[in-house]
Parts: sequence; C-alpha cells; structure tokens
Amino acid sequence: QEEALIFELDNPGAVGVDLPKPVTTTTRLSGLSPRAGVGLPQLAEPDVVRHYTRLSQKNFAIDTTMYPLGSCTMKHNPRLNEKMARLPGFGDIHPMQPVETVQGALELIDQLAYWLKTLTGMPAVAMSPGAGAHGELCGLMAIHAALDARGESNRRRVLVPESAHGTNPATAAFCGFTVDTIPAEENGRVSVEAVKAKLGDDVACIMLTNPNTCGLFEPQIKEIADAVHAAGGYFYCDGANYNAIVGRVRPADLGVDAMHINLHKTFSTPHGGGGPGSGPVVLSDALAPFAPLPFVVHGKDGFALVEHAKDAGDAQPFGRLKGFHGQMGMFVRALSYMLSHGADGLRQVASDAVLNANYVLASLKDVMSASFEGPCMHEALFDDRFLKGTGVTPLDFAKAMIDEGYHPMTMYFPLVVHGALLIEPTETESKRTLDQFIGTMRHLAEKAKAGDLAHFQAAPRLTPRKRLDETQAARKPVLRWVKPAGSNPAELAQAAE
Amino acid sequence: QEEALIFELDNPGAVGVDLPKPVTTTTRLSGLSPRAGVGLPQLAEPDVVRHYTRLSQKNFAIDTTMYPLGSCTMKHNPRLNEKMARLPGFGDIHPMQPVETVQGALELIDQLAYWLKTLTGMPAVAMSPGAGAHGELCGLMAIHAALDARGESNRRRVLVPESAHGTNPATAAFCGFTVDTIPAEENGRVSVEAVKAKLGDDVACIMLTNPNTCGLFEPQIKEIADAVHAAGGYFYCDGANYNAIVGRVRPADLGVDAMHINLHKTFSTPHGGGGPGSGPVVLSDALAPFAPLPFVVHGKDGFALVEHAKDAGDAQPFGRLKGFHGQMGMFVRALSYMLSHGADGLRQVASDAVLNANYVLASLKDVMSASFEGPCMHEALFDDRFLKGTGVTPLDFAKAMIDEGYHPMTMYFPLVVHGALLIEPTETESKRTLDQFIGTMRHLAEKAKAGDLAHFQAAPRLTPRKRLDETQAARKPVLRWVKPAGSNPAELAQAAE
Amino acid sequence: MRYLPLTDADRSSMLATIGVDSVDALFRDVPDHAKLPGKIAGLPDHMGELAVERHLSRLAAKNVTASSVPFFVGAGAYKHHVPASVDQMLLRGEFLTSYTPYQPEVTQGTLQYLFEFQTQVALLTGMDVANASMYDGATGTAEAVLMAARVNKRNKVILSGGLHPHYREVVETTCGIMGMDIRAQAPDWKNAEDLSALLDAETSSVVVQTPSLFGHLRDFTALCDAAHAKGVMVIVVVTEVVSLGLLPSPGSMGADIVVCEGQSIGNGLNFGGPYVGLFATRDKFVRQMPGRLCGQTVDADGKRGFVLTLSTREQHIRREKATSNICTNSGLCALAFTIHLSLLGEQGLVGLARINHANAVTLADKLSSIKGVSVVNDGFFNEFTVKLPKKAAKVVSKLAANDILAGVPVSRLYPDVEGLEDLLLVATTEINSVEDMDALVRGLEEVL
Amino acid sequence: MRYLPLTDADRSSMLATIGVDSVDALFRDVPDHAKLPGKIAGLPDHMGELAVERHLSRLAAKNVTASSVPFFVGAGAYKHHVPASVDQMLLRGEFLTSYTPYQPEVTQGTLQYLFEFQTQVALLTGMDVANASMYDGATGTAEAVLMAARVNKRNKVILSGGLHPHYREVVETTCGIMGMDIRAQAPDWKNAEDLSALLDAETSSVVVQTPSLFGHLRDFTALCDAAHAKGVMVIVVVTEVVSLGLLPSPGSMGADIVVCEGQSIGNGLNFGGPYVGLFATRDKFVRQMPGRLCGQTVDADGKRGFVLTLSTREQHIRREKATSNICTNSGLCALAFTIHLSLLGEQGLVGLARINHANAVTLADKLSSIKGVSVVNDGFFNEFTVKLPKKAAKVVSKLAANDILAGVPVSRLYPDVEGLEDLLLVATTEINSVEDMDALVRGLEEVL
Repeated sequence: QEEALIFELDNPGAVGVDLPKPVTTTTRLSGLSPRAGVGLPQLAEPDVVRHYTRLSQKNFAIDTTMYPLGSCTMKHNPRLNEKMARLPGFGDIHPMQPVETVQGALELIDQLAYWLKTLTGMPAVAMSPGAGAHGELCGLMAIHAALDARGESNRRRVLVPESAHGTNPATAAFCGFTVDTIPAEENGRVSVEAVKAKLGDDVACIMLTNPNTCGLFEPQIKEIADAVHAAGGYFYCDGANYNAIVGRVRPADLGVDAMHINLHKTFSTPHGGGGPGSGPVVLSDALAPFAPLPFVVHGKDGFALVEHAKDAGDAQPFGRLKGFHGQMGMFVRALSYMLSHGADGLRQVASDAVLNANYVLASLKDVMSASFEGPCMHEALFDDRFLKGTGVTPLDFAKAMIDEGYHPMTMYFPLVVHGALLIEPTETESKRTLDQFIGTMRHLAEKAKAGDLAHFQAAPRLTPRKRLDETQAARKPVLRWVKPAGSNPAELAQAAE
Repeated sequence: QEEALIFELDNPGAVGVDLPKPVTTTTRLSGLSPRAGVGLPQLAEPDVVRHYTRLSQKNFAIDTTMYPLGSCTMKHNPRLNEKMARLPGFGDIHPMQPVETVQGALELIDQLAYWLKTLTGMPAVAMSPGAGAHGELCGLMAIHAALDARGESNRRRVLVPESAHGTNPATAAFCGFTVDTIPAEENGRVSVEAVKAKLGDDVACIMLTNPNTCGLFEPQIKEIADAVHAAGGYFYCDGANYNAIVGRVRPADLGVDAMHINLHKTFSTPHGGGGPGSGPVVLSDALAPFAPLPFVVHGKDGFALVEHAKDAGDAQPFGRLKGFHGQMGMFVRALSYMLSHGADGLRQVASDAVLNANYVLASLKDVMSASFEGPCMHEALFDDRFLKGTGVTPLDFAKAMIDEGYHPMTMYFPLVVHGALLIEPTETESKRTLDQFIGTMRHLAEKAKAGDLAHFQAAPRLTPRKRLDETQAARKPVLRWVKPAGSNPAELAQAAE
Repeated sequence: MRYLPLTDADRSSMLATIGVDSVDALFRDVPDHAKLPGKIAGLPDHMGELAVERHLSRLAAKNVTASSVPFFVGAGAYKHHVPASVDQMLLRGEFLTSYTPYQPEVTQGTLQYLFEFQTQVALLTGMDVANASMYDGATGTAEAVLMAARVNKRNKVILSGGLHPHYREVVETTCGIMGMDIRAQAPDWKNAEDLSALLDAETSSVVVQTPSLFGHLRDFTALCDAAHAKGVMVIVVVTEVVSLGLLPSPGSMGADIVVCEGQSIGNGLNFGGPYVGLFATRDKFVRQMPGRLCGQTVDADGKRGFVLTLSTREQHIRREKATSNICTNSGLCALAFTIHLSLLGEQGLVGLARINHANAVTLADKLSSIKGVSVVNDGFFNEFTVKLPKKAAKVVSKLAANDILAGVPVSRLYPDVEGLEDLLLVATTEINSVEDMDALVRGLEEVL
Repeated sequence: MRYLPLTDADRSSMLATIGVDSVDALFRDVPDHAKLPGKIAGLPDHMGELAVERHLSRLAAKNVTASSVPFFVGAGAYKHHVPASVDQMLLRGEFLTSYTPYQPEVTQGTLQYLFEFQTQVALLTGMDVANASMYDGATGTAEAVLMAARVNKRNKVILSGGLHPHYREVVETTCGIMGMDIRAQAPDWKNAEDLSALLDAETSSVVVQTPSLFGHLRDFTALCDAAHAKGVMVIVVVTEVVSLGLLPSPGSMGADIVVCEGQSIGNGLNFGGPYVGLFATRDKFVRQMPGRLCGQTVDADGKRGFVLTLSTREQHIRREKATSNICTNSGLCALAFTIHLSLLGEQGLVGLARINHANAVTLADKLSSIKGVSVVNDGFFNEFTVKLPKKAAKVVSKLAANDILAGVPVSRLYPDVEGLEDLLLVATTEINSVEDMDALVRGLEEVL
C-alpha cells in the first residue's frame, strides 16, 4: 500500500494533541513579533498513528528477518533493555540536576564503565562519545593531546590499512592528521613488516581494526603494537568488530592504547534505522589523563561529576565532545544486556558469533568464492569470482536476496577484494535460520551460474519499491517536500498513490 | 513469508528465559509424582520475538487500515489508554489485597461508574461483566431476579426482533427464557403494534438494540418501552450501538431498564483480535437492587467492596458473574478515553460517527443498493440487489475489498435484508479516508456490474492466504498441533514452507 | 479534539453531500423529549494527555503495588514475572487493534497464535483439545458444568469444598438460573472430603480443584474412575496454571473437562481482570464446547491456513440454540499467555514451577517456626494455609499497615462459616526473595 | 542463556561441518598470551530478567525524577510532555531494529520519515534544507563552524557570550584541534554584546544563540546583514526548539546555518542523551553539509521513492576527504521528533509555545515579587535568569533537599567567571502547574 507524505495528508483544522489554554496572553518578547506561521501539516492522532505504522511496515528489521550484515553487528535487541531505559529514574532525569539527586544515574555510568574496563582489561574509559565514529574522534584527540603533552606535536602521520572503515581516515583527517595507507597482504592481514616500513618519528598512531574488516584476526597484532610503541606512536584499535572477541580476548593484552566500543553493535542497543549509537572509548594509562569532560568520580559524598578542567585534579582533559554526559539511554540498555549475559554469557557471545560465521563459510565456500581460507572470526568474506561470466553483479545478487526475505549482506566492502560480499550472522541466529539462509544462498548462487540473469537484474520484485534511481537523487537533489504552488493537498495525496 | 508453528520451531536445549536455581530441591507434593514432561517447544528469545512479530504482520488492524465494520465499532485505540492501564498502581495490584491498599483502584471504578450513569441517565451500573454478551446475561439475570422477587416467575417469554444480534436470543435461552421473535417492518424498524401483539403476562422483557442492527434509530422506542412496562415486562436494550448516540441521547430517557455497554466498542478499549472486552450494565431503579456482587460502595473509611450478600444492605444481589471484580484493565482504558473526550467530545463522537455513516450512504447509494432511505445512524446498510445478475456475491465483493487494502464490512447480517453489507466507518476516520474508501467501493461496484466476475471470485489475491476452506475445517476439525510420530521437527518446519 | 479527524470544513461539506443542514437533522428519529440540546451536564470537558495522565496517576498512586512490598497474596491470582517482550508484542497495533478473525485471509496472525494457544492448553492440561479462551477461570467453570449437563443430560452438580468460593458462586449464579441442582460442599480446609460417595445416577458432574483453595494436592484418578463408572463427568479446575509444570496433568488423572485460570502466565494482576480462562476437554465432546475454536484447513492454493471453525455451536449462527452466549474471548490475554509460555518452553515452565514450589517449602518451614503458627497442609504447590493464633483478617490489616501483604484471610472468602477465622492463605512465587520471606516472619512475630 | 539460540547439539554438529574440534580452534590467530582460558574474572554470571530489573530499578530509584517534583531545570534540555503514541511507534520492531537505510527497497519506512524530518526541520528553522540529524545540538554546532570554514575558507570563528558554554567547549575541542582561531566572548548575561563590531575579513563565522543561555531574545537581522557584507556566515543555535513556534525563525533573520537541539520535541530528558541535533542551511551550501541526507527519487517503475543521497560527501565513500567523520545519526530520536511534531501540527506547536511562554511570564512575575529577587531579562521564551540575594548553587541545593528542582546555577556552567554566583537559570514548560510555581516561590522565600 502506498503512503503519502505527512505533508500531503494535511487536514487543516485537525489537531493531534489537546492543550489547555495559556494562563496568560501577555507576551514578553523583547520587541520581536510572534511568528506568523511555520507551515506544518495538521492531522488528528488516528491518522498520525496509522501513517507511521504503515511506514514502519515498509522496513525490514531484525525482528522480522535475519540481517547477515557484515561490518555492522545486527543482533537481537532485547525488549528488557528498552523497558529499563524507560524507567523514570533513568529516562526522566535532567543532566543538570544537582548531583545529589542523580546518584543512581552516576552509579549506573560507573558500573557500565567498570564492565567495559574489566572486559577490555583497560584502565580507563571515556563515556561521552555519541557513536563509534565519535569514539574514534575521542581516541585520536586523546592521542593528539598526549603527543602535545610530550612535546611531539610534529607527529601528525596516521597509518591506516586499506581495509579500514571509511570513518578511520575521515577521523584522522578531522583531527588534522595526514593519512598514510598500509596495503593489505594477500591473506587479508596487515603484516608487521608493512607497518614497520611506514614507521617514523612523525607517526602519531596506527588505526587498526581487529578482528579486521575481512573478518580475520590480525595474528601479528601484538608485534605491530610493539613496533608502533617502539617508534613512539600509539595504537588505536577500531572496536567495531569487538563482538567477535568479547569475553575471550582483552584488547589490553594486544597492546591497544585506545579502542571505541559500539554499544549499538556489541552490546545490542538498537540500530534504530541509523542511530542513536554510543561509542565509549577505553584508554591505556598513557592516554587516560587526557580523557574528555565530563566524567564520573567517586567523591566523599557519593558519586561526583567532573565538568571542568579545574576540578580534574592531575588529569588534563582534552576538552568536551558532547552537550551533556553521553548517551545515558544507551548506557542503560548496554548494562542491562551485560548483566543479562554475565561474564559467562559474553564469552559465549563471541564463541557463537564466530561459530556461526564459520558455519556459513564452511557451508557456502563450495558454491560462493571465499576470499580467504577459514577459520574466520565473526564475519565470512566472499568475493564475486563465483559470479564471473554470469553477468550478475554483487549488487544484483544482494537485491535478489531481498525477494527471498533476507536483508542483503554488506557489499563492495572491504575494498581489498573484488566485489566483496561480507556476511555476519551474529550469535543470535539459530542453526535453523542459518540452514535456511545457507539453502537460499546456494539456490541463488546456482541460479546465477545457470544463467538466469534476468531474475537478478529485475530484483527486488516483492518490495514496496523496485530499484531506486540513486543517480537522479544525487544529480538533482530533492531533500525536502515543498508545497506545490496553488495546489490542493488532498489531490496531491491521491496523485501520489 | 511463511511462518511455521511455534511447535515446529522447537529447538531442544534452547531457553527463552533465564531462571535462578530453586532455593531447595525438597518437594512436598502429598505423594504425587512430579510431572514427567509437558511437551512444550523450546526456543531462545530472539526466535520467539521474531515468530510473533512475523505473525502479527499477517493481520489487518485499525492501526493499518480502515475497518468499515458494521455491528462492531472499530475505532482508533489511543496509546495513552494502554499506558495508563500499565501504571503499576493499576496493573500490579491484586484483587484480594486489603481494601485499604487499593483505595485508588476502587475510586477509579467509582468514577467510571459515575461517568456511565451520568451519560446514560441511569441510576445504577453493574461493573463486573466481562464482555457485551456477559452484560446481556447480567441484565437478564437481574430481570429474572426482579421477576422472582415480584413473585412472577411465570414470566419466561422474551421478545427479540429478528434483526437482533445472535447473542440476544442465546442469552435469553441461557437464562432459561423462551425466545419469541418479532418480525421487522419493511422500513427496518420494530413497530409498537408488532410488539403489542406479542405482549402478555408471561413476557419477562423485550430485548431491543437501539440504534438497531440496520443502523436505524427505533422511532417508536419510547412507545414500545411504555407498552412493555404497562404489560409488566422490562426493557433490555442491547448497547452495542451506543456509539451512535453517546452524549446526545440518554437511554434512561427511552425507558430502558438495563443496557450493557461494550467498553471495547463505544469507549475504545482495543478489540485485540477478539478480546478481552468489558460489558458493564446500567440498570433502572427497578433492577438496581439485584445487581451482582461484588460492587464498590462509599464506606466510612473510604471506598469499600461489597463481596457478600450479607453486606449488601437492602440490596438483593442475584449472585456473582466473574472470578473477581471485573475487567479493571479495561476500566482504566475506558476512563482514560472518557476523560480525554469529556462531555463535549463524547457528544461529538456520536455526531461524527453518524455524519460519517450518512456521508458514506449518500456517496454510495447510487451505485450500491441502500436497504433503507437515510438518514441512518452510525451504520449504513446495503444489500445485494446491486449485484443482481453479476454473479458476484456479497462475500466475493467483500473479499475483493481486501485486495484494495480494506477490511471487509460485516456481511449477511442483519438477517432482515438479503445479502446485507453493513458499513460503520466510526468517527475516527477522516474525510480523506472516507473519500478514498468511497472511491474504492464505487470502483468495485462498477467493476462487478461490468461483468468482471473472475476478479471477485479469485479475491483476495494479495493476502498471506487465499480463500480458506471452511468446510474442510468444520468437517474434519484439526484444533491443535500434534507431533507427527517419528518425525524431525526441523524437517517439518521446512516442509510447511 | 485529538481523536476526531473531521474538521468543521469537512463537516459542512459532508452535510452538503448528504443534503441536510445540520447533524441534528440526522437524528430526526430520536423522540424529541430524548434529544439533548447540548452536552450532558455533570461531566468535565475534554482534557489533554498530560491532564489525563495526572488524573489517573494520582489514583494509581493510592494503591500499594505487588512489586513494592513483600507480597504473598494468591487465592486465584498470582504475581509472576512476565518478560518485557511479551507486553511489547501485545502492543503491536496488528495484534492490539485487530478485529475478531472472522476474515481469515487478513487475520492469519491472530488465528495462528490461537491455534498455538489451543495446542499449548491441551498439552498443559493433558487433554485432547482446548478452545480459544474464556473470560476467566470462574466463568469457564460454569460453562464446563453446563457443558457436562448437555453431554449427559443430567441436572446435578457436586462442587468440592476445595473449589474457590468465587468459582462456586459463579456456578451457582450461572447454572442456578438454568435450574441445575447444585450441591456445594463445606470448605475442605483439612483435605478430608470424599466426593466419590456422593456420586449417583442423577449427577452430571463433579467439580474439583487442584491445588485446592487451601493449597492441598490430591490424586483424582480414583474419583475419575468412580465417576466414569456412574456416567458422571469430572471437571478439574486449576487456578494456578504454573503448577502444571510440576504436578501431574488433570488429563492424566482422567478428567473430562479441565478449566484453568491462565492469568499466571503472561498476564499481570490487574486488580482481577482481564484474565484468561483455559478450557480443555476430550475429542469426543468437542461439539459441545463453548467458545471460539480455531481450526486448521487449507486455502485455495492448498496451503495450510487457519480459520474459526465449528461456529455452528455459536450464538451468531445458532442464536438461542447456541452452546453458550459467549462471543468475546480473551484474545490479548491468550496471546500474552502463548508468548510467555513460548518463552518459557518446556525447561522454563518446569523450572519456574520448581522455583515456586521450592519457595513455598522454604516459607512453610519458616512460618512453622513461629510460635503459635502452624501450616495446615502436608503438601502444596506454591500456596498453603496457615493457622494463626489470632484472627487472620486483623493480622493481615496490621501487616498491610506495615507494608507487608501477607495473604488472604479465609474469612474474607467464607464470612459465614465459623471456625475459619484463624486461617490465612499464603502464596509465594518466584518474585519472593528470602528477604521478603524473612520480612513476613518478622512482621508476623511482631503482630502475634 | 535466553538470547543465544545455539544448543550444545547445534554447536557440535556445526563444528563437525566446519571440520574443527572446538570453538577454540577457530580462534587460532589470537596470540597465545592473549587467549583467555575461561570467562573474565570480576564480573557476575548471567542473570534472569527479574534480577536485572531489580538491579537496575534499584539504581533508578536513587534518582529524583522530573515528573515527581516541581521542576524548573533547563539550560539546554527541557522537560516536555510527549504523547504516548510517540514511544509506542518507536518501539515497533520495524523501526527499532532496522539498520541504516543503505538498502532503500527494504527501508522506505525509515527513508520516508527522514525525508519528512528534513522537511519539518527546514520549515521550523526557516531554511532551505536540513540533514537527517546530528548527535546533538552541541556537536551540530561544531560541525556548522567547520562547514562554514569549508565554505568561505576562513579560519576565525566568533562565539557569542550567549552561547551555551557546553556548546562553546565542544566547538573549542572539535574545531580547535583543526587549528581554528576561536574567539569566545564573555558571558553575556545582560544581553549587551555587539558582535558586529568584531567581524572582519578573516572571520569565517559567528555563532549566536536564541534564546540565549540566559534566556534573552534578539533580532539577528542586522547582524546577518553586517556579516554577509563581510563574507561572514552566521550560525544560529537554538537549544529550546519549541521556541520556534513563537519566535521568528532564524532563517527569516538571515541565518546561513541553523543548529538546534531537538530534544524538546518527542524526546525525554534521559540524563542528557541520546538527543537529536537539527542541522539546516541554504540550498547553495548543501554539498558542504555534514551528515546523512535523504533524497527523493523514482524507482524502476517510475514511482516516487527515497534514498540516502549525496553520500559522496561522506566518510564511507570519501574517507579522509569526507565533510565529516559522522556516520551514525540519531535515527530514533529523529523519528520521535517527527512523530511528535506531526501530532502537534501547526496549531499544536504554536499552542505549546504560547503555553510555555505564558507560564514563564507568570513565573517571572511571581519570582519578581520575592524580596531580594529580580528577573534579569526584559524578554524571554520559557527560561530566564534570576538574580538572587545569595549564591545560587547553595539555594538550588537547599531546595533540592526540599524536593524542588529550582533551576541551574550559572556558576555550574561558569565556575571560573566572577560575578555570576547569584544568577539562577529558571525554565518552565507546559508541565508546570501554578501549584508548582507557588511551591518554588514558597521554597525560595524559605531559604533566602
């Protein structure tokens, strides 16, 4: 069913809320004239509820289907976490209330910090970054500040493997660093030799994802860390793939100086169609003093919040990253998830995530071309060699999956293989679901090889929209609705359908 | 997408809850052996959530589409009401707690009772019936008890118009009454003459729906009530259609002795795929003393609950209808709805419901055959004359509506016209939605007349299932899943898809 | 007004289409004396969400919630923990705001969960078939008695003294009006009654409860055998459905009809409703069952699907010849039951039942250790009867004032029966911590 | 464990398929020294729902909630009433558990609401275009400063003394590391600063806030004209977005970029996050915008549809040449904003703004009547600055002990600036009743 834009459903005179009359009509606006109008549509509540319910039905979601989506852990989002985040004691408190009235909130942040530090083996954590990329920014700013404090402001080169997420070089550039790319080895890994060849006294740090974006654990990671440290640089670890090792490997033991943790990946706060996320950054002793404001400390009258550098004691916070104290709503969800799993369960998370990925790899490698020998970690990387000569592109293949009821896997990333197809099943999919998925993938691979090109090129067929013209969207951007001159909204709504 | 039965998804060894260990393994079972097993399937939470989410997607609902469903008011269900019913102070209190710990709950029941009495003009209300039909039972039992108290236990005949809901005769029979049917007039009404012709000293009461099931207000209702009263009988009014007159007409002014109120129709507690409902019954002075236990009274220390006849003072309660005090969860929702509308809004509800129905009637009567001249009340009744010669049945027509995105209207009821199509838009549909609906109805009516029989007979096409074989279902009832002998559940699940 | 989409402009234009001047003209059939000229007096005007929330929250705040205090109240309704996902599924508009599934093509979601519900109920009770739910356990029990009478065309029913008195009253009210001969037994707080002796050729059914109101357990196999020998049907009532994870099923003892209050699984206390009645029986009686039934069939393409079936029993088809007047069921409560039971699964249900029982064993021992207090029962599931040295109602009130909800005084249920004043029903579930139990013990010690 | 569907039997069979003996074998690339033999020490084992709920509820109960007391705290986050339907829509799995809409065919729901969101933001701010949201207002402000620098290739930014100090700090941190020259002005609590005088040919942008931190209002038209004459971009920040229902839009005053904290509409206080940053600008700057953009296009059948677009600005395509490193947006918060604003509509937003202002006018008059207390502002929206005869921080603490949350002491935001100790920021919204206001007045009278 078609659904018009909310603006096209405008029903002037209808209201979706009932408000009391103002207690006074006196205004005190310093001479400003009250605004004449905004141009918002008016609808009654039933129409708004139906509109957004119907819109929601046009989405795929974890609740409705498996997302074999490499590079972004899409696992089950427990409703318990949503319930906990909505406790008035967390959801209905203001960041600027007196600290004595929010002791439970500060204790929660402290407890979550304890879990993150204990799991990673790191001594400190900065809680305020609003997402993974924001966490990267935090980590690189801490490195920047530490280098400045060492008087080595000349170190402005950042080493980034070519397999890295795009955020890595973007973040480095955002901090005023220059980016130097390390080529990947044939086996999908970064070699200590390649890193060593790039080291020098202008190197600020290396940014390494581990497990890497090919779904592989970097076996030389400790040697790389040691070499970078020996050269006076720091090791920033992209924690996007922490789900593969949580509870089984502590980043501290790998020589990491800073790593962001995507609470919305590893600890199951919902993706929500693109956010909000939360990206706390664990820090080594070398970087801990530079963690940003604000942060929670144990004070003499309970928990206290350090909001200003002058209250930070010996620490030298590099500044502030976010309006308030961080993504509290996400903290509650993440802690709820951690408590639910416990130390035993989190280890099992990594084990099952890796087991599921290897099972998919083992079950598909005879019909799809695996880029690297197994075992993989939590993701199985394939490339487009198995489609060679069929005319079917990875994009076509992925779109055909939609008609089978699956969200496509990540395509064309990482860049180190041709036509990448990156599959991450996560630990919350059952063997039954994996077997069905594997069956579908085999069926599609065979269909492609059998020459049924049209099937793939026309996919998806069963969705609310067929393939969308992205070129037109970018060439003549239409980024908002504009009321057509002289037109009647009711007619427009019908025309749109 | 297909969805297996939960039993076919059994994953032995999986758990959907985590429970602590029992504090002791000692049992004290009076010699009974602990049960060996139940046979329930085992699934982890992600699989259960996905299963029921996917099942839900196979439903139409008010939130997703208009339900032009005559005889059962399907209006918007505000989420505020759901939120209110879930306040721990209502949802998390036990019916047998000491009354001093539930004063707010008793006050809520008292307030809702006040609203119902004030709206209907009736002096009393019995709150405990669990649904509309249960309310009918309550009303007829009160009449039974009143007649017994008058020493007129010979009055056992109940007059029921042929247009009545099936629950009316069923309820009368359930109370040991005999049912005597009053034929409908040509104009869809019950005439005072037809009623008078049936009156006698064995008549217990008349059961009349008003507005009636043809969507018409009974113009002679007061005369009928007077005649029944003059003959020593009572007037039971079926309140299913109260939505049409709430706030504009008080049943007390029509001579009603008892009327159930479907909170899930008029006051918007959700239908929920078939329940739960709630059916309080307003009572006249003549019947009030016989209202069932328990009920709330104002005591010296606040509100009290009368649970036993000995505490009922002068009243002579006819007994008890339900395990506890009634459908509290529905009471909260209904009061939330009433407070939200207020006296002004409830009057508007009836006005808009009737306006919407008449608009549909006026807009369709040239292409569909209206059974009666307008104006109607909140429902517009059509019959199948407009389909004559097309081969299209009302059922075919209704099923074709599904493919256009509408839930079918009520068909083949009331029985007083041939091939009834009963449309109730309710007051929560916008003119825009009605115009679209009218457009679709006109399109379908014209399509039928144009001879496109195949289109209708094959409908619905776009649903998870095509027309279902109800004969087979009834002839060889399969009312539960049974584990196939020697089979593997995983194979079964796949076979089912 | 936020729920009413028509605007004044809409109304004018619609009236023009209809061809009348005003909405009042549409109400022309209403007798003049009954036409209210304006809104009804004595009620406030419409309120915004915030005002409604505040009004209702103030009422809610006057109640003591089960989660906020040591809580031991049972007697037919039980406080259990319900997983958060259950309620979130219920709140999906496709379930919440859907109609009764008379149009199966667009309600396969509802129909399939009802089929799953029926199967779960049949498994739990150990019976062949179950319906799609009743209003609650008490009304289900009355329907069971009437059904038995339809089956064996007899008129007498014997109600055990272990049956919840509210259930007895609903049976008396509902079946009494039909002229049935109802023989309710005295409160069986010592678990001593012998119902077999009462059975005769006029008896239609005998109604027993397990665990009984007083928490007693009993094997009904012999009773069932005796009853069947005389053509009597045995109706077994279960008010705490979690017990079926630990106790033998009524079906295995020979029950003909099993009725349960299903509230304990998936549903909150809600001050007594809405709850969900479970109703199960043997295959041979299926056409005498009350209530909705969901059945499996195939669609025009031969695919498995579900429909409401055997509706020729029901009022909307059979009218005065229907098996019951029931129309609405407890759909959402049944859904809550089904989802929660699916989450529990075999292992979860059994585990939950064992925790409940273990807590009861622990609490019984603690209470027995109080001077002057004795536990009446030799066996029980998660609720038992305690004999106090004082009137239980007063003790309960005093403890309530100290924020401990200690249980249900038997005298509240049997105000007319002497000798029960000192008895207290105490229930414990997985929600009770050892601290809760110790608080009860301390509280009792203080007031006794 | 309830979230992990694999059973031991599954694991064995899968390992056999893979051809290894144990899961440990799959971790062979991990250096031996880093392989933990068992679970990490110092953390508890898994807990059931009830236990987790109790643990977290205990923490939650230690906080004083905004709804439970007279509440006047603002300074960049505001307590408003959010209709119940908003949260229920957010909790729909199809929104909650969906991924970033990179696959437009299966995410038209998300994409369409983002398109609606962008349009609403553009309308509210009076600008041409908006993006699909930023983390919050403060980070959005820093992004705006960087964007201005990209547009006019200048390096100096002037920050008004009316800008929220947290925003100033985020700009200093984020833009400082890029080497920008940041000129933050002194706290402008008297609404007296003249920024036009500071503009020069090196200035990239000037950042102002309305209402200012201290609640002051100002017409920025002249500033915009002066800035544009010198090639300077004007960034207008709004921390209370409800004010845009009453105050002239920043766009109408000539702003080049408008950044708002969108929390007030649709989103709870949440102790500071997650919130949603609104970011709007002029058409001509669109390719320099940070963040995701949703655009309209057509599908293969020519039907209107939506996609993420202009992603060549973004990090996943451009890598180190991206306009920002931002990747995640505030999707669900944006959805909450969009649904709440759709419910409000034109009439509701304007009405809500007027109620907020009316309450502030009323409260300001009440507070002014207290001896020794004066309201600093001549105009304001729903928040203003009060001068007390004592240190505001102490007064706030004392009132908090009496269950009144009176506002934010300016000294908490400016601990290093002398002369601000007696200033208190007081915010009032539609949630404050006259009784709340009177409670504040009484409370102040008692402690002053």
